[in-house]
Amino acid sequence: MTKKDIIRPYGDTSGDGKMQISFSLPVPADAFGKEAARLLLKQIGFDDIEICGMRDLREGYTHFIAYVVTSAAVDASRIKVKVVETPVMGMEATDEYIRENIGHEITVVGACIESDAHTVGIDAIMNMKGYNHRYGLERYQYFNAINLGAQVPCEDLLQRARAEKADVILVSQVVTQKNIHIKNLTKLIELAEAEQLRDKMLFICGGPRISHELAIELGYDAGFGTGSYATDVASYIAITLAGKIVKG
Amino acid sequence: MTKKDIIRPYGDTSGDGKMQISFSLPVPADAFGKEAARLLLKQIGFDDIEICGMRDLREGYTHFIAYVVTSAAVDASRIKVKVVETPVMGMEATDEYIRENIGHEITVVGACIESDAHTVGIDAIMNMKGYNHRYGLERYQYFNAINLGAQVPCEDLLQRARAEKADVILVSQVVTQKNIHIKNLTKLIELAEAEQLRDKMLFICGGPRISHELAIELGYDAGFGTGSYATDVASYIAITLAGKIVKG
Amino acid sequence: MLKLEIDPGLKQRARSAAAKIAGSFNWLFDEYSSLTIERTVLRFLGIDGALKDGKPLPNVVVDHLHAKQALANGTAIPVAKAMLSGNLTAQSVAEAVGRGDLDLTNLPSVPPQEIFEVLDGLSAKMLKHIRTQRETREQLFQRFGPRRVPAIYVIVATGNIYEDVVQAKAAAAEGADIIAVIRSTAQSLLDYVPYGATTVGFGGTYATQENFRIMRAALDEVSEDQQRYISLTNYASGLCMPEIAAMGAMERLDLMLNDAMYGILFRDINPKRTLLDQYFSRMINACAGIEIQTGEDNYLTTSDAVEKAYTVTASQLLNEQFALLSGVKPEKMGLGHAYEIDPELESSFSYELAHALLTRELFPDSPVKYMPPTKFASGNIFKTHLMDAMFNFTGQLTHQGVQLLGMMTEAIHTPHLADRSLAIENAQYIFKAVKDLDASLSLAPDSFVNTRANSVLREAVEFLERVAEEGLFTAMARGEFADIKRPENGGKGLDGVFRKGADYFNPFLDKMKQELGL
Amino acid sequence: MLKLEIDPGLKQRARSAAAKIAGSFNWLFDEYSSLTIERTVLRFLGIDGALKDGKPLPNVVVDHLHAKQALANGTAIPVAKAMLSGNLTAQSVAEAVGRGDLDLTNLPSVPPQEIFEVLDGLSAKMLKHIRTQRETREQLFQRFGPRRVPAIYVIVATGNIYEDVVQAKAAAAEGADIIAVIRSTAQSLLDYVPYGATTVGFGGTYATQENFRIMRAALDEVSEDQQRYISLTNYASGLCMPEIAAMGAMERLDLMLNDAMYGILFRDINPKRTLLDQYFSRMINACAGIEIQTGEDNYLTTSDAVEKAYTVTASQLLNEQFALLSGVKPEKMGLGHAYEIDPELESSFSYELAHALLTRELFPDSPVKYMPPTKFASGNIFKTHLMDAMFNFTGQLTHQGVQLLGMMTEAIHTPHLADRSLAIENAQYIFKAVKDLDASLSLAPDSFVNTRANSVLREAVEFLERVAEEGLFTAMARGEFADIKRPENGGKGLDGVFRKGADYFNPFLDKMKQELGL
Ligand code: B12
Ligand code: B12
Ligand SMILES: Cc1ncc(COP(=O)(O)O)c(C=O)c1O
Ligand SMILES: Cc1ncc(COP(=O)(O)O)c(C=O)c1O
Repeated sequence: MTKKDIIRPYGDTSGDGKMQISFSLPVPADAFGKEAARLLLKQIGFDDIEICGMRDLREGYTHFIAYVVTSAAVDASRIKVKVVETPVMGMEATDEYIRENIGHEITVVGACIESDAHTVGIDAIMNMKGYNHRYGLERYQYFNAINLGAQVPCEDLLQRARAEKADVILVSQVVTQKNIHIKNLTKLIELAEAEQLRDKMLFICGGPRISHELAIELGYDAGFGTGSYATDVASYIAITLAGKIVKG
Repeated sequence: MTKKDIIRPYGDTSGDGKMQISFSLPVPADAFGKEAARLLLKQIGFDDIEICGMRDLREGYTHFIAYVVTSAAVDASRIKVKVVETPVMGMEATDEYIRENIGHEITVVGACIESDAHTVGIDAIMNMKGYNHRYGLERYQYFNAINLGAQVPCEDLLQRARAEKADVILVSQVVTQKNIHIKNLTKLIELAEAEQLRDKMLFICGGPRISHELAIELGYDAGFGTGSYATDVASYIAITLAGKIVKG
Repeated sequence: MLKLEIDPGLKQRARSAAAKIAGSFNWLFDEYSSLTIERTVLRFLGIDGALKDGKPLPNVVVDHLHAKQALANGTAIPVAKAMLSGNLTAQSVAEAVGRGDLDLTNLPSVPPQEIFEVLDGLSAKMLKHIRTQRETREQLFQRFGPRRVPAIYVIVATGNIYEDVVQAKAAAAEGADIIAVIRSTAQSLLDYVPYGATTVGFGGTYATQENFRIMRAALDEVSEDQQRYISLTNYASGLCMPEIAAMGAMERLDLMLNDAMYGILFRDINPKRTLLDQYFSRMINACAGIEIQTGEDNYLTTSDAVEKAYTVTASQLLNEQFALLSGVKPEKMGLGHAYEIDPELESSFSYELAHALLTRELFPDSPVKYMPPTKFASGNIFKTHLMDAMFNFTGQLTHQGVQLLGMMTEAIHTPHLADRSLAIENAQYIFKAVKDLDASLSLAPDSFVNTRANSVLREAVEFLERVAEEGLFTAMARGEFADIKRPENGGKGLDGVFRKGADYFNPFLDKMKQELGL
Repeated sequence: MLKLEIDPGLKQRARSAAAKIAGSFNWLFDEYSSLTIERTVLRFLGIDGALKDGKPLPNVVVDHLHAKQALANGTAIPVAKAMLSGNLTAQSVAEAVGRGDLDLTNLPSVPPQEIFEVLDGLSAKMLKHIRTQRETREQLFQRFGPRRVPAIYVIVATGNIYEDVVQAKAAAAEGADIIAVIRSTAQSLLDYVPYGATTVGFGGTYATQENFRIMRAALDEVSEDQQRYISLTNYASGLCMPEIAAMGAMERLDLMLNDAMYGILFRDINPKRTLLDQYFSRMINACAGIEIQTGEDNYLTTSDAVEKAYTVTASQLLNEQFALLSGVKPEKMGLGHAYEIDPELESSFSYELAHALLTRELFPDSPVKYMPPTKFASGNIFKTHLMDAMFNFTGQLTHQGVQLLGMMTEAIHTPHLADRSLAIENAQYIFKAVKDLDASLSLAPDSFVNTRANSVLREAVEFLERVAEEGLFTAMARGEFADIKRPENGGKGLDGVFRKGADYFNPFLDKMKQELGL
């Protein structure tokens, strides 16, 4: 393993391991509190602990700001990234691709499920207008995009998807407090399995805290995080569905 | 051990273990880089790793901002804080104390040693004017304060201290890059020992990264960090020297 | 001083178009009532608590009457009747209905005079309690001195009222003037108000009367410690606007989110239901001396802050007119706007300065509610902290009434204790740094800032005149507001609106109108 | 536009007092030279390199003559003589002296005409090189467009020139316009310039000619990538002012820290030595088209920014007059000031606005060098980041020339890669947000900001007139500057100042004076 393969944090000298940390503890803002903070960082395994900021948060809490050194290192050759691997095509190219390889419109039903009302993200992907100068799926010739909007119960989404004979289901989850997104996404997949819909459609989820990896883990086909565009999703759908046709 | 004795970071729920972290890695700002960052945090031992910020620093580096959960906890009953334990008196009280318990002027020689030119800190302690409405040692009736200023070689400081028959040496160290302060402070103590001066005077150091604990570790009698005032130092000196007279 | 030169003709046109729009709903306000209005009456009569399954007793009673199609004349009379017949308190009446022991449509007849006496007594008592709460607040402000301008407003949102208390007390000690307990996700859509102290919520803590009480008590305590009156706020909007307003009045909340149109546009609640409910709920706020706050910021979380700036102005003007109809005084109208400008926009600060000054110029007496950057907040906490600083700068420079502090973790999670503390530090530093800056500066009349403010107002006027022409409901149905189509008979809660019967009676409505001089 | 109304009489008095003070040193400038001036001559003649023990050859030669008390007439003549006698290059002469093989006081006589011819040739060649470097810079600015105002200036300070290069390139790619390689602690006090590429320094990297060359090459590369000319800067001040200025001229540095009085006040270097050295070093800067920057910020790192604001103004006026005497044009005078205000002070921003505008008003052509908060930077990186934002706001609003970006870790460590990047992000965001804000605003003449600026200028004038009266050296000896007493014959380096002999010759001084029209 060459030296380059070892990845360590960098402050101002290669491999110096410097990190910035801040956190609050239920301790007073005094020497005792500072020592508690130092011991905590030591217990985590940090060296060269420099607690440079200590702010009294009142009610018995104190905020600490520290610089520390970690001896942790990551072996670059062991990093396996699960990412959506299909190439990204523009709108016209995708439409063209679908015309040639699939030959009919793809029906996509999307929603923010359960308690989530954050529609901006899924609108960015689905609505005509799109996002950041990329049109949404509605604008594509070969997509029939049905956006059910906010707070759609999983049951309703699946029912509609069945009714529309959807090829793809798109789900958005933005709120993640207490891992509510995991619960909701899992519920949808379990229902889909129970209703024998899981294998009939692509299940795709998205949101700022969603990664492709997490999506796979939860039983989805793909996941899209912050900064995704309709082009990414449309290309993925087109190429993946075309692949299924070939295989099937 | 009661629950209260276990100290854990607090985000918005007791003991949730939340911490904020940022650091740079020699990786590109992409899925590979993000995964490297995640693995690094995992290796350190964090859970619920949420990498919320990724900033391209150019030249092959990327900056990550993350929130994580630590399972580390500190046992409050095991925290031992080394702090200066003498009570803090005002200027008049200290003078009065010295008059009664020591009976003569205390001579203090101070300096920023070696390469360090940051005099503001030691001036705050020694000069007439003081700092934040606390007068410096010069203003005390019972202190003869000799401030040698910036960049004083250790040899010169000790020579002057000997010449003045100093009771106390005050050293300031502000620059800490590459632990230069440790080197300089160690050099002074070793020279003092070689010259048999160590036991003849109190050795006190100070600076923003100095703690009493570090000072003790380096062989000093006391250390004063950020936010110290002349009152702290003067009280410590008076009470400690009075104690020595009693013992001696 | 930074002062805009605004075409007075435009101001005049703006107000008359808005007044025309708001003034066309007398038919609704006079002739209709809703389930939540009736539940409010019950709460005011003293009915509280819930069944084992969580269904609140006010809902039990109203649903009971509704199911029997006996709601047209309101709930006050049947409950009073039952009280008299059984020599019961209102609460025992409700409990009996809850147990299925009592049918309110099948009561022995009672002389109307007795009924009105009972109701007069109970309503006088409740209105006195509310007045006392208002006076207590006024005395506390008298004692501790007035709120700072802009006031420092922070949210707590742990989901657990007891955890919220810790965070609220800490925030108050650090300098917060107003604590908002954020509601659990989409409480707007619940057609009841949960009961009791709650410890589980998503993205916030349920608005319940007990939670209000717990937090008010905690803040009264800190107010003493800090020798500064710490205000409490929560949300009225949704399917229970008047009920929550009533709870706020009873528990001495000091401000309440109460937007005339939020429910319609952003929660798909039926337009008639929303306008009707806000009318009564704001009257309650007015009687209680509670400062209302409106939700113009919501327009900008989905639309562009420059392109759609006029929608904020238009909504402020409408909110003002609707509030006047409910007897809310201008100095209690916290009209909203927000620093939702794209940080990548050149001269973003100048745009915002123009918008912030326009609000102040149009509503000089309003304790304007100024919302922080949220849409462009990103996972880069350091950048978000700076955007919040620019927002704080604008708030102090233009003397907004209430500064809803931004959090550097806006894009990540509901605020941690330290996030809130850093937000307060941010505001305190900037407020102090630019304290009197305004006094040194003036605005060139042909400057970008002045020109921009005038053009936003012009767009708002043109928009409002168009809406006045076609009518608010038609305009909403066509998606003129926030690009969302809301048909008059669509949305949630329409079935909870009913036409009053000939003998309809709401003892509070009449008394409040009188008290407010309406 | 934000424009101060300053009493024109005060401006006039300020300039004449400063001119009187600076104008009284002709005796020093005309009749004296120093060790470092002579070493500069040698460097310009082509002598470079060092002995095994690190002693640079220019020092070897000068010390050799000095030891033999043969320096009065300068080093140029003896070296030229040795070249002619031995048919050697200047470098071989120095090497021979270094080996102890050559005694420059014991040379066969050579016709003076030949000597002057040799020196004329060598000096013409070097001045041509310097001119070419200047033209190269001008062409690059022509090609890539002018520097932004304020320019984004960041420091690198790893101690290792190669690590510095990585950080500098990253910073340039992110938007920095000027890279400063901070010097190793107290290089000011070295009476020689270290030789070669260096990788170990404390708090910074040694200023050496090779380090200059390495960094310039790296930045030339990024300039091409970015299609933006990235400037390089370093420090001249100290015991080697003219030598470092010469190295900067040869290696195309674009700016140099060069303060007329910094060495005296903040490094306890002898007053005569400092003034003499700065005179020649600034002439070199002027010929090379290098923008000088002065160190007024140093006054405020120890004194209060409000109380001692006038010392900044006074120093700017003096630095200007001294610079004019060395032929530096106003548009190359980066006079300094600093945002060192206490963040706890009420209206801190308004104070700073007054100070920043005053500098711009007094020196409208100066690419003012604006320093960030450092003294009140604390370990609370979030707060420091905000103070830096207010500093950036002021810089853009008042169009300062060069913005030395503050780092949120100012109180902790020399900047990490990410710290610098966040600082650039801070500046870029704020600069953009308030880009044209200035155009919308004006200042009330009786406002706090205007009044404050006038009163600072008045204090500065009174101070300078007092100093003009008693003389600069006397005033310094009495501690009038920065509260530090600096006697005329105290401090380091006085023994390196000598009176010129009758046959003294410095081929560069005369030619430069001519070129600069002095
Ligand atoms: C706008 C906004 C709102 C608006 C939403 C309006 C609307 N119609 O969507 C309103 C005001 C209604 C709102 C309300 C609430 N919000 Co909100 N809101 C935000 C805000 C400011 C921006 C979100 C946004 O629009 N981002 C822009 C879009 C374009 O980005 P995106 O969603 O990430 O989408 C992109 C990708 O993720 C991806 N993507 C997303 N979905 C999908 C789906 C598919 C299939 C694919 C392929 C891709 C994809 O593609 C998109 C384009 O690139 C964030 C804070 C922030 N700055 O992020 C808080 C935030 C998300 N809200 C939050 C909360 C808590 C709430 C409330 C619960 C608060 C309350 N108690 O009232 C309520 C309730 C909402 C609910 N029931 O869900 C929290 C969530 C905390 C957490 N992590 O759990 C945040 C982070 C704020 C905070 N710090 O507290 N909110
Ligand atoms: C002012 C300043 C300067 C001034 C110093 C002027 C002077 N006469 O002192 C000048 C401009 C000269 C300067 C120069 C340099 N500085 Co400087 N400077 C600072 C600055 C901005 C403030 C320090 C200060 O005055 N603090 C205020 C005093 C009151 O606090 P204090 O020192 O902590 O003292 C208190 C306590 O610590 C204690 N105390 C301190 N000493 C003692 C001694 C005793 C006996 C006792 C009892 C108590 C005590 O009591 C004091 C009162 O409470 C800091 C950044 C910052 N904001 O902290 C950088 C900083 C300290 N400087 C730094 C550097 C690198 C330099 C230079 C090396 C840069 C360069 N390459 O040129 C030079 C060289 C200086 C040298 N040779 O040492 C770094 C140090 C990095 C590190 N951790 O190693 C800092 C942190 C800036 C940075 N981020 O890069 N600097
Ligand atoms: C006016 C108004 N009411 C209510 C709310 C939130 O309540 P809910 O999420 O229950 O709709 C908001 C949130 O932005 C608001 O602006
Ligand atoms: C004008 C000037 N020269 C030089 C320096 C630093 O160089 P040194 O530390 O070697 O004195 C500074 C630092 O602030 C300065 O302001």
